[in-house]
Amino acid sequence: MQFSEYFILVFFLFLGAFIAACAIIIGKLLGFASKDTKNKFAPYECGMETYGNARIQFKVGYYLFALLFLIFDIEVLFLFPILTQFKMIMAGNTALNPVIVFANLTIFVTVLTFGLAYAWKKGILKWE
Amino acid sequence: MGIMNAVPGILDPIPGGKHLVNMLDYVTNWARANSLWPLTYGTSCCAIEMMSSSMARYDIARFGSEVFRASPRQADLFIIAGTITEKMAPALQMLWEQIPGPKYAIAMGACTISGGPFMYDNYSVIRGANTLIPVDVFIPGCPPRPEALFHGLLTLRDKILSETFRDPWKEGIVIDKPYPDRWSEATKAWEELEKIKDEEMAEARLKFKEEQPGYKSPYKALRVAKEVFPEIPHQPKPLIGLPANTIFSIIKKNFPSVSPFDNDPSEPALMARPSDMPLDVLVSKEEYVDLIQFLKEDPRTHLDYLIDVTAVDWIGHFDVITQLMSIEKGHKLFIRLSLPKDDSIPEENRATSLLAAMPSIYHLYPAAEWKEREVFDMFGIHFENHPDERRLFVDEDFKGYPLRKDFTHPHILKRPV
Amino acid sequence: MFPLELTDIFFYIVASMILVTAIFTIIVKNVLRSAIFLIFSFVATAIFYLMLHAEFIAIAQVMVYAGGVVIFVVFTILLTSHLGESTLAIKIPRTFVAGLLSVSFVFVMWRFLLQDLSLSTALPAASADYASLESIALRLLSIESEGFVISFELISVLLLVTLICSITVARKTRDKK
Amino acid sequence: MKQPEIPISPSKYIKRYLKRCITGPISLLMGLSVTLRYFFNPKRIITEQYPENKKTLKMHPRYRGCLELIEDENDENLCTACGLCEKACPNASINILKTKNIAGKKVLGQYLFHLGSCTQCGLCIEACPFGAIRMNQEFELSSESVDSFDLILNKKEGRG
Amino acid sequence: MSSRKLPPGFREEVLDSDTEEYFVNMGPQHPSTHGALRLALRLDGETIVEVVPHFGYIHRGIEKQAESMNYLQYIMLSDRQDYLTAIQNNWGICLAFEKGLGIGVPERGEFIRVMLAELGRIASHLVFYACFGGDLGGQTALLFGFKEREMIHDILDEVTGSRLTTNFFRPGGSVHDIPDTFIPRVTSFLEHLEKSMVDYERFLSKNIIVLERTKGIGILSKEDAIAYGCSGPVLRASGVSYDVRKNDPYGIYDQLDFDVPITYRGDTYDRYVVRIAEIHESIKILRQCIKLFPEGPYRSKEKPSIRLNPGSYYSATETAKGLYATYVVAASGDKPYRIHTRGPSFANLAALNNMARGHKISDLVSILSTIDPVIPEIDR
Amino acid sequence: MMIPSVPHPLGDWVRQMIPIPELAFLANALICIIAICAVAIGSAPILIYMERKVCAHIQCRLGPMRLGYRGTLQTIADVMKLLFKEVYAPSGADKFVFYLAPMIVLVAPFLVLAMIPFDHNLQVSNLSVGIPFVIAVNGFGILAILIGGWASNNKYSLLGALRSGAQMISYEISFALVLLFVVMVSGSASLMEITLSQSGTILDWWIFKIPVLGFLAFIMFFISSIAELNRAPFDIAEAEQELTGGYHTEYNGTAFAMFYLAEYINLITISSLASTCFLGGFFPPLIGVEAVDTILLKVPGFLWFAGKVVLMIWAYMMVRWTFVRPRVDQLMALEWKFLLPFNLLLLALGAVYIAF
Repeated sequence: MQFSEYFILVFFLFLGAFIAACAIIIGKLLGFASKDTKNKFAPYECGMETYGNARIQFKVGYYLFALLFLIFDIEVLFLFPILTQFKMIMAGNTALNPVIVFANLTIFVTVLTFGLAYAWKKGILKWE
Repeated sequence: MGIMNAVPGILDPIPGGKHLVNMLDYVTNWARANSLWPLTYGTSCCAIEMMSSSMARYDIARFGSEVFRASPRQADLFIIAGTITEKMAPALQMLWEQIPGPKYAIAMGACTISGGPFMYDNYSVIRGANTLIPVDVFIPGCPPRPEALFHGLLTLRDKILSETFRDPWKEGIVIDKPYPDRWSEATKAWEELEKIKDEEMAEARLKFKEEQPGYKSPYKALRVAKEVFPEIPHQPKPLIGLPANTIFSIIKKNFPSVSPFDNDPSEPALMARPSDMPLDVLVSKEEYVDLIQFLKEDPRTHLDYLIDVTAVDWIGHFDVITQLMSIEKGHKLFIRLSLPKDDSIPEENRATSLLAAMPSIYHLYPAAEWKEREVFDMFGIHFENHPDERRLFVDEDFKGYPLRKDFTHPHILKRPV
Repeated sequence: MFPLELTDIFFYIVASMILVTAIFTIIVKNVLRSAIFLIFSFVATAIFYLMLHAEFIAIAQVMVYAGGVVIFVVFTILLTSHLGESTLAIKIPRTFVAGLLSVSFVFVMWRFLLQDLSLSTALPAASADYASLESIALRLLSIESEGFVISFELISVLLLVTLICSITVARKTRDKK
Repeated sequence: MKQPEIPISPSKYIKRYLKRCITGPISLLMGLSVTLRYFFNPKRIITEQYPENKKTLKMHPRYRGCLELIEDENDENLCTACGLCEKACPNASINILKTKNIAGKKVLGQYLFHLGSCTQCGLCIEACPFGAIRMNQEFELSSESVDSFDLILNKKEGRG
Repeated sequence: MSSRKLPPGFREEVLDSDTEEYFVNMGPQHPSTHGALRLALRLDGETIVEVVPHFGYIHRGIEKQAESMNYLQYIMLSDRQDYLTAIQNNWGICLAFEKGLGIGVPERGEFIRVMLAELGRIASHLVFYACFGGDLGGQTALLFGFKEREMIHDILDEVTGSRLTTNFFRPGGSVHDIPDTFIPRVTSFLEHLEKSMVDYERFLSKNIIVLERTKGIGILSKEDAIAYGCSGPVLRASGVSYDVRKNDPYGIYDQLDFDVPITYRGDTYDRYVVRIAEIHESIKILRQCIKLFPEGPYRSKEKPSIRLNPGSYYSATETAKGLYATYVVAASGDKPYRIHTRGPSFANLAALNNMARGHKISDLVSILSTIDPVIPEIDR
Repeated sequence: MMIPSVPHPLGDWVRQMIPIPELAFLANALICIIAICAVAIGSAPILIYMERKVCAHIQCRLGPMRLGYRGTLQTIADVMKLLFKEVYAPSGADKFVFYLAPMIVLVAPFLVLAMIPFDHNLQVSNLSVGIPFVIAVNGFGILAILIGGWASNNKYSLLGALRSGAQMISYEISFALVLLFVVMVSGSASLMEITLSQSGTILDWWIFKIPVLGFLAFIMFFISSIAELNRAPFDIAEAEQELTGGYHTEYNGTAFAMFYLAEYINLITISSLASTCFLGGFFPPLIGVEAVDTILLKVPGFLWFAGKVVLMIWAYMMVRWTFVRPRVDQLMALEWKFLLPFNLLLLALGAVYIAF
């Protein structure tokens, strides 16, 4: 069954986390602690005391890139199943018409490329 | 607290456990001693030699220590490279505390052992890093060669290899005693010894004198013949830009009260001034800014470049010297302002209070901002209209102004010779 | 009759994982932590999809939700304010309404789904490879009646609209400066 | 200060963009060619292996290491305890402890040298009129304690 | 917004921004602040709004200490100001003392000085190359720069007896004559350096990432450069041709043929270009010196104790960083009444805020590395 | 019913020996886990040693020399020392998230490693959706860096985390698009089938098979994978010269070691992916001459695979130690203005190539 292919991956899903957890616990146990002082736990900022909160608000520009990523991520996701079959379709091994498929795909990609070009032109792709 | 510290207690009673502990000892120490990741910390000359030692020629990577970590959280070894000042000390201690254990420190160079060249007559340098943090290995030298640093690393390695679980690594205790004045201590101790020796020897010497009344030592120290060199007089370079008398006549025309400082104002005397000694004019406080503005804007002088603003404390008054230059023409002019000290301040506060005030020329030369701050910081001269008058080099709560002649500071140790 | 097959045990483990992480997502007060629990929940859901042989949906779940949306959410949390560290103030009336809603939702679920016991033994409506990569690809492009070619093209338009909207919003904030 | 960007025409933008696409990779390959040449040429390695090359490692004759008294085979030194080096030293690293010999003459008792504060400037050697001191080629001086840096350089009292 | 208390040093200016400004420390322990410099940054996102340097973390009171030392001993302290160009600092100090003593230097002594100083300049610029590459993120450039520098320091080690803190020049000449091996060693070194410089320039100068990172970054206009009192390569990169060796010659620089490299844009890349060109000029000077190297005494008559005639003396030299001026006030006795040195880094760093404003943190690092400051020289 | 597909003699042998399928499955799973752990954790110190030696030789020096033969034991000592280092979280940190980040960072590399076909019958799990799975799982790495940087309560960490978050999500697009190109030309998303589609001579590898386009795709993959790996020259997340340590500034001891480990396992996985997708996987570089080919075929496939992986890793190292680091905005511009349009163009050209 196909399922078993994935089932072993579940083990691997936890493998990395398990190894890291073990390592941290080993480190906690074996480590030779130095004296606990206030400065020891202070955030490191080149040996100076920090000014203000470390968790600061950032620019909205970062957020836009996350959105762009999401959009293209979805595009990639939709292209994946189609492109796996692309060779077959073009060879005419399926029920689909190669020309229509090609046209469809072209429209799909072109629309998104247009979006990218629009963003570029509007100067949004500049990181600030 | 790691469980490893409890290992000997658990394993020792078991037969053969001691060997196991020894083995563990060896393995942990081996790992620690051979994988020392230093913190990138360097303040002065020694830092350059520390960098050199990590470069191709010497290559600290051979010891596995090329992994210089910028964050103390991942470092093991604190190479204190360079002078530590009182302002730096808290930061240094903080960095040391932030290094997770087991951690080691190497004091590199004379400054970190004893203050080195800045040991005596100095108000700001910490005499020895081991007054701040526990130091494992000291490397003398100013700065030590990269090879010397490696020798220090090897010394540290031997020290780490000799650690055991029974006597585990622990954060050393800071020696809470400043670096002693070793010179004076040794002299004092020697004098006492001499006294005893004199007493003991008195008889023998008397006897010796009686036995050989006309004794003369057969030994005569020979002076080393020094090479003889010819006497060569100083030859000033040819003059650049406007000559002193021309500049002075330009000034004189507009500001009649200005006079040359250490020269008589007559033309031949000004002409005779050595060409490499710029004209030095004395100006009153009221005319100071106007004169500088005039000289900056006048196309003949065009003194557009501020070399420096500095001061001299002549016990009774301050001299503030503004050194100006013309970039295109090349002539220089020193403008001297004699500031009398404010006598209204009571004697006990004089050392810690501002004694004079003068106008700032920040609006004419942005470069003056920090230079005037330096004069403020070192002499306690207030600059009117200065945008940001804070202490520049010393701490905000530092008492006194170091470059005044009457400055005293509890930290200063007088040079005994 | 308690299922004893390994698959079933596995199913219950995953289901409880989803439940627990989902609950944690809600009750944890730190927003960033709830985002992390949300990821666990998404991943566990993806395992569910795999168990249903819907590999593509599972991949989509991980790629878009766990890898995309949650990172987007984490970014938003980090960027917008101090939300990341301050705790959310929970207002009583709102909690009350939310509780009421969830209780009624559970009731409806129980009433309409679990009442019909035949559901648990019902055969899946779709064929075995209905959700496989190949069949999805072919149906996405098919212009037949069960094809989704129009929706497929609409997606690209939808994404474009999203893009343009976000650009407009971003430009507005930039122009304001 | 960051200069405001001058807007340029699209055609110029595209031209510049394409130019960068071509020149950029070429310049990167040039850099890569340097590292590749260095990587495949072990002759360029200049590393000195310090603790292993101790035997061949020689400092230059003028190298200023640790101060030492010039002594003959009988451990007799040339120092007359005149104290000029002491005065010349910028930070009192030299401590000449004088004593009286049996004839009552002032001679060198101990030549105490504080290595921990020595800056190896060499002023003491220039100051010495008798050529009694020099700086040796020693550089392996590190130690675990500060006290070991107080060196007594002479083995015997001074002559005279 | 403006009622908020700012950390010391920042100017009150309300920024019209929808995001929050925040303050980050760089230094005193930071890999790219070149020592114990502390920069307090005011950031808006990653963009720098204001940079406030804080000094004094390596303030060692050299000027105060000088008042209780004699003149010769002070030369030792000048090594420790700008330790990368220690030999040039020695020269600057000695020039001022020579004026006060009224003595000169024989020709051979002048040639020794020029040659060692130019070697020191190359060494300092190689450190700049190394740090510049390193600060841009290319660790290999860091190692490359130091590789050739080691050879220079080996030569200096042989001549002066110390690698870094040379303490070699004295009023009237130098401590020793040069050893016989010096000239052949320098000759072969120059050949080697020229070959290596081809590689090193190929490695960084045309690299597109370096160009993108440095061109148009940290522009310092000609007017600002003069107003802030910048000197050395920083000033020359902004289009001002001022080099003390040319415009106010000392030593035998007026007899030597060399050019002052100068560029006009004043950005980070230009400062890099100027320094690389200066290495080539120094090679040219060294070649001439080897050709002209005279026989004769290497120093003038030694005085038993150095006492300057009362008065004030000023000398200016061009170290690798720029205008290094010494101002000595002598009263009676063998100790200076006051010595003040004008370090080039201090003035050059004053322009940092002007250059870095509006750029990113990464640019600040590269701007700082092209100012090439040495902090002990600033703090003294 | 539940038997892991370990198409390997060992797996079959285990299945024969243990009659209960569930137990056989678990035994096989255990074997897989041990094997992958050995590959991943065992090769990390070797790679670190290699990295140190490669960079040393570029920089005209020797690198580690004193521990073992030419410093071979150096990284072992480093690992052991890190085990004995103290682990602590700074006071302002969110401890749960702080320690969770190093756990999450290791999830992705191990999962991807399970998909890599090391040889004909050396693959833990052969998924039909292999490539999308790799892309999906890669997102966890970003997440770990983001939350790790946030949890540290340090300004440098947060800056580094946000930078690297933005960088990695951006480059993930072109990373995915290049892999999409491979999927398109090979007609399958399974890593094993992609490898098998390259059987034949060296000219059948995807890097050469499609003239020019294949090579361009490989270069694109190389660039975007460097960014995905967060390695120099695209290591703006760490950027020692600017942010001291970036997102892992506050991490110490073993927690820090996990980030380090993940970096090197990621290096292996990405290099494996490159050799699988472009360099013919475990196939030897046959040149069509029979005399040579028979010799080449005698070498086991996994050795060829390892050789290709090492070659790729060496290339990554050469690049790392050669170039300087672009600024963060230039990095983003490179992705959005250069790589992404070119990738889309590449995809279109590839489609045309296949269609006609």
